[in-house]
Amino acid sequence: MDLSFTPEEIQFRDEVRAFLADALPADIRERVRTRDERHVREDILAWQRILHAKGWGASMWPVEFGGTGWDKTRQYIFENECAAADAPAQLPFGLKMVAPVIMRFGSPEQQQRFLPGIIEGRDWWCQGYSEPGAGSDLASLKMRAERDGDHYVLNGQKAWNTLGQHADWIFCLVRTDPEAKPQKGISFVLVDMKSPGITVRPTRLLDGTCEVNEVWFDDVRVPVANRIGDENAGWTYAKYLLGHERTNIAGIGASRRELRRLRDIATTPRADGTRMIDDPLFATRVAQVELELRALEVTNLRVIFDEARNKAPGPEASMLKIRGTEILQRISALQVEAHGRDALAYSVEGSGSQAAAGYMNLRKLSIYGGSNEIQRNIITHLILGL
Amino acid sequence: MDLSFTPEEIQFRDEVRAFLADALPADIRERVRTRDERHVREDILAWQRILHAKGWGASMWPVEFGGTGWDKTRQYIFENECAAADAPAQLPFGLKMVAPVIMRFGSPEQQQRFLPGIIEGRDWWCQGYSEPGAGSDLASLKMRAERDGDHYVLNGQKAWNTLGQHADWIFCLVRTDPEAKPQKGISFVLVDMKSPGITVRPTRLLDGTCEVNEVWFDDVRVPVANRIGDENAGWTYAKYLLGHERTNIAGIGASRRELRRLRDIATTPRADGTRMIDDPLFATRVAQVELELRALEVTNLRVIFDEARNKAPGPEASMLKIRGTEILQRISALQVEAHGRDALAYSVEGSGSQAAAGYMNLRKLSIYGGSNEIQRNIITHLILGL
Amino acid sequence: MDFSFSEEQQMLQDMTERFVAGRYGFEARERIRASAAGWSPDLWRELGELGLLALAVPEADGGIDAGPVGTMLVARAMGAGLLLEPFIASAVVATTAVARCPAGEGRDALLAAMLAGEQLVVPLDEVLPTPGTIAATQEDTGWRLRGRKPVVYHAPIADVLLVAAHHDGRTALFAVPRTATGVEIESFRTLDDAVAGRVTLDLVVGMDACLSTDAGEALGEAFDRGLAAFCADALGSMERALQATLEYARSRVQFGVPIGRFQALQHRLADMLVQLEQARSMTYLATSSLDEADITDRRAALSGAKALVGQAARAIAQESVQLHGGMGMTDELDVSHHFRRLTAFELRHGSTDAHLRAWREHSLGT
Amino acid sequence: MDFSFSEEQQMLQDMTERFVAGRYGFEARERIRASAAGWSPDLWRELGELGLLALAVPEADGGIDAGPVGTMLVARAMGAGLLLEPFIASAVVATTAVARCPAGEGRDALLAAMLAGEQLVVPLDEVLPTPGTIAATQEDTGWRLRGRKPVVYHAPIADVLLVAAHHDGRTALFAVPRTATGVEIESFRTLDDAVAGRVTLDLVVGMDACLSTDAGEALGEAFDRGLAAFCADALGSMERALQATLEYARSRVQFGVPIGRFQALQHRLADMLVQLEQARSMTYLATSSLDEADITDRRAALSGAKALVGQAARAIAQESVQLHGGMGMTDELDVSHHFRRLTAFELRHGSTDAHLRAWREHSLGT
Repeated sequence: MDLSFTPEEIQFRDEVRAFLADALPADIRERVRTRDERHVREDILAWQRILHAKGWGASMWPVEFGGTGWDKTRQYIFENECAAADAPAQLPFGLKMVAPVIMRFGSPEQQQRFLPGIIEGRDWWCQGYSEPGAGSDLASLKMRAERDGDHYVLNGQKAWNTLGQHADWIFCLVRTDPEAKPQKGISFVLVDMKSPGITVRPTRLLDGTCEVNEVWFDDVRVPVANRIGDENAGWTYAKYLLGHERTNIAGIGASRRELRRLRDIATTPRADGTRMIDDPLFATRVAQVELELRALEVTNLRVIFDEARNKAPGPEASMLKIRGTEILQRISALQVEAHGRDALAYSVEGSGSQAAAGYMNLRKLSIYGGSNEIQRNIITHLILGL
Repeated sequence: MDLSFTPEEIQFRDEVRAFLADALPADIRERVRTRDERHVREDILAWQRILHAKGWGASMWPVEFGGTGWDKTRQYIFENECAAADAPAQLPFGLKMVAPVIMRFGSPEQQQRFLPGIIEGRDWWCQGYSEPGAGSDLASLKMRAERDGDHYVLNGQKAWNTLGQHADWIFCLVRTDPEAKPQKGISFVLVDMKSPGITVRPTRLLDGTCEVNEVWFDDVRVPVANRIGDENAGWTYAKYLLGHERTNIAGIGASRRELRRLRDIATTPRADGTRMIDDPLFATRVAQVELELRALEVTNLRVIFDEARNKAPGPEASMLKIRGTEILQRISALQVEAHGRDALAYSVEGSGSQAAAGYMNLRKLSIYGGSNEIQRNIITHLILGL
Repeated sequence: MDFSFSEEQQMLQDMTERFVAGRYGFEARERIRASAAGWSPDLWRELGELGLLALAVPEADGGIDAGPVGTMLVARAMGAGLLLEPFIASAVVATTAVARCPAGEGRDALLAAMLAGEQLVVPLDEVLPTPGTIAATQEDTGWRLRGRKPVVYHAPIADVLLVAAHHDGRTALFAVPRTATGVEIESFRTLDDAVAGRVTLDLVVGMDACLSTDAGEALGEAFDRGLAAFCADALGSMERALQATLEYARSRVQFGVPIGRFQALQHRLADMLVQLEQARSMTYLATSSLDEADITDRRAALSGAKALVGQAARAIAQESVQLHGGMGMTDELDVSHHFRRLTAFELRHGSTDAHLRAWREHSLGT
Repeated sequence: MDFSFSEEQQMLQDMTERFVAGRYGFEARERIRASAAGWSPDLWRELGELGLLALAVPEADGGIDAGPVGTMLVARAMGAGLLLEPFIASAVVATTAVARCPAGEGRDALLAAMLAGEQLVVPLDEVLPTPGTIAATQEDTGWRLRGRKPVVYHAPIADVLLVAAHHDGRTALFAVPRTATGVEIESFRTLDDAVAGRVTLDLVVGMDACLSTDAGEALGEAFDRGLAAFCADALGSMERALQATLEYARSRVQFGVPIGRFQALQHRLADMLVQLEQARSMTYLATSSLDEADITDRRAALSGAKALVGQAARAIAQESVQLHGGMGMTDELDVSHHFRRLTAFELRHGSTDAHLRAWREHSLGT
């Protein structure tokens, strides 16, 4: 048993840090730090291009598709260093969701057509899984796709579409056989967002932002060639995708970054000269969450180690999701507490309002990507065997 | 809205306090205070006789049966003052469980025969509800009672029989019709503990004490005249009993007493001269539980007020059970923390070991009398309507 | 012991609930929220006509003196209705403070205008201010007021700011027109959608602007009443958040059944109810304590209530959103607005931690 | 990064688990617990024969130097088996402390006897003692030792007490025969069924009883190793408590189904698992930290582990009993014995709060 990284891994980490210090544009870093989303599409794609130029565009892809071929440990180091350095999060919908499906189940033509746009930072993808009536219970989705010659004709509605307002492509689960049992009649198709009949309607959120959308499909024609794999076999691909979505699910890097921010706030003297950190109750809450984060780092490394030996991501990722999101949510609540009344000034640009925005926005963490209740069901059934 | 007691109620409370100061024997009080259970039968019955002599033997009974006829508020004041003064808790199995059933469903003969022994402190009753396989799911009980002329012949086993080792009588739920649906074939019978064929086997508990027993019935003959109400209608009486069991379920008096004890421990200087109460983390936990107790007192009064107007004890008692037991359990855990290492010295007589004994023993609070999980089910179904 | 409400109290509650139902539905509120002003002066006048702005004022001063319980019921209904108007700041805190200042022409006229809804008077503070935040110095022509308050709810829409300022170890109270030269207000919206401002004062006001040179007690009383009403506001908000969550749990179907049938969610809803009822009890206790003569006991009850209600507010707000799933994250349902109101609750009128500490010091002396 | 165990480590674990399974079943343990001695000297010798008492000692001193990880695996298996014998006190803390004292006839002979299981040596302390608790003063014929320790695990069954005593600002270490005149031990059982005693010392020991006049570092090292092993012991106990609860949930039928089918209980069991795995991670971290040169970082990892494992221990102990219902309250199942062991865990080797404070001070500097 050895918890430390190897000298090679430490060298790699230092290389990543040096690269981040050098290559991450200051203005992008500043906008990420201040939650300024006005240029989110440009920033994310620009950063993707910078990474791609370095050969690091897809840390989780195999070399044959242009990925780095890194092992899980290096992926972990890379993602957490990026997050800690306020780099924009790489868009997961292309890189981590649809790409693994295309690599595994797509035709060579599909692979050549779609993968380069993702890694090179040209195409913005979004997800078309959830529907208003099908969230946790994904298999109850209703969006129809009727065959018409070489095309499917799509009608229906997708919901909780994150950042789809910027998207070039959307991958959709659609119902191609309405007679079949829920999980049997589903297909997996790739849809050009410029197709006639698509309407994107932003949903205003709790924190006032518009991060997710409803996407309406009204007789949208999609070439059958854009279907992945077999007709009505989409559920298999969907589950494969959901398994890959769960990489770096603990969000250690983001929590480290926010914890650092929390400590900055709490150690800055307030108007009356006192510091939050000198309140033992508050300091203990900060120390407690830092302790749990430290434990989760080790837990995360344990899961990575086991996955590397067993090859497949297991249900242990559910533990990382639950505790990782709880920790980040608690840090964000502590940031609000540390600001006190200043956090009320919401429409004022400043750290107080940023903390409040973060607190409200991050309530999503325990809801999306498989709610924490669903994760507990997974643990119950797949680990505890109940 | 007026949260204070009336001048008459305050006068009554002072009268109870004066009586307790005067009439509660010092040795009994001391044994209650130190959790010394060696004379538990004598102490409880002696105290019952003292109360009865004062006319206060049954605070919750109507006057016609020798009770005080007090309203719910006076009952509340009385019980909490007694608990706070380290009086022995009156045995609930006779007074609060079987007596209401006898008064409501028993024959005049049964009332004359059984009630005086309860209120006068002569008869010790215990409960024969639970069985090893029928705890939360009481209706699945199995103990058989077969008719043989003027008698029932009982065979089977009861569990979680509290203090039955001292008992003169036991009230039992028995299955008189094994063919009927679970809740239909049950009868309610009163059994003399001296009957041949009864074996009481104590169960050693978590804290090393023997507070509960298994009671085995081997061809025990019980006169049919000892059956309450109709044959096979026992489930109705059982539910009536369970409704009455829930009086003073919040245990405010006990929590107040233990909180006082906690404060005594925490404000006593330790060997090194420091006091636990000067640790802000610990002090805040004490203050927090005291705050919740204060809120629960008001909640309890609200429930009493509503019950007085609606007559029947409602599902709100489940809230009192959940929060009341959580609070008392937390206070007991804080007592252990306040003693620190001294609480480890378990077989030594002293406050440290008493705190540890209390902590372990009181884990039962959230399990018995309808586990807190069952209480949440009740709230879900009867209050929230889910 | 009596937990019933008098006919008059019940009437006040019904009236407020009718007002909320009739004037403050989701769409109506959204329009007010989206408006440039961020509140409705029309509805404010209507509240004045209903007498709701005169609740906290003695009858001798033209008020209706509804007492702590009446105010509690009104505030609860307004919290349930997510009112954006400055009811507690103006009609509880400011009226109480002004009414307790020595009678005089300026004070009497101001009070009358407040009750009628003609003058919106808003205090700079929600708790007794730390000495020195705003300093008052007497000059030949009047008083010089200097200082700064970073977050003042409703300041940009007030006609008059109620300024507590220290001089010679005492707290004096001033009525300062918002538009006076030397009053600067940087306006913003708060996280719960109120209009608020950063207020900087540097001006000389006339002698008649001073309502009292020794207003410490009057202000203490005003903030106490405001705090109790604020708890009631949160209580109403929590009630609605729980109710909305229960309705959602009954209607939202996943895996073929309403999610309210999943026991893990049921037990969490049961715990929310317990927390709500505990918060209700402390709100009742805080309200009752306002008639308590012993100021130490009163402040303990109020601090205890603020702390416990704050804890319940956080838990219920978080769980309500969580159990709504994605829908809880949108601003299309009441629940997210209650989340924000309850989040703000913890930060206003003294934080949860500050009040828990005050309760602890009262209870344990350490 | 490598979370696998070496073949030697795996062998140690298997050996200990076989020992527990063969010698320490529920009935066997009950007999030992009920015995007057409260432990089994026979099994202790057997542990010596297996080499398990020599784990923490360098090979040069006749030990097998299994390293922190080996010790962790053995301690975990012993916690799972609810061992009553003084493994950590004697075979981790005492051996480490003695082994780090200057070589010499007395120290060498004592160590050899300890490894063989012939002499049971038990330290008075579990953390570095506050100066002055036991005072040492040099006299003509030897050292006078005076002081008192209220709760010393295993003291009544020890052959030799390892006494840390202060003199001239330093900590000296003494080997004191338990039966020496001037050693008084009031014997009792602890809440987790160990034999313990209140120790009062007032005697003069010979010069040769002093193992080191400056043992602060050796003791610190010993207590650090003891603390890491103690976390591992709790980890084993928690694993078994959770496992027992899962088995109970699968087999116990209420309302026609196993209670493990009730979702509210399922989610609580899932949370228990998460806590267990977090505790495991911190135990690994604490164990690794023993090879950490920087003593501040090491102590932080150890304190963090003790605090987090303590929190998990309480939660898992309480939930295990609760989910067992009435059966959890009896001493007829393992679960109540794990409850007691885990309750004791929080109180020993420094409390959860004390270690959380130490972690906080290291992490935040406040």
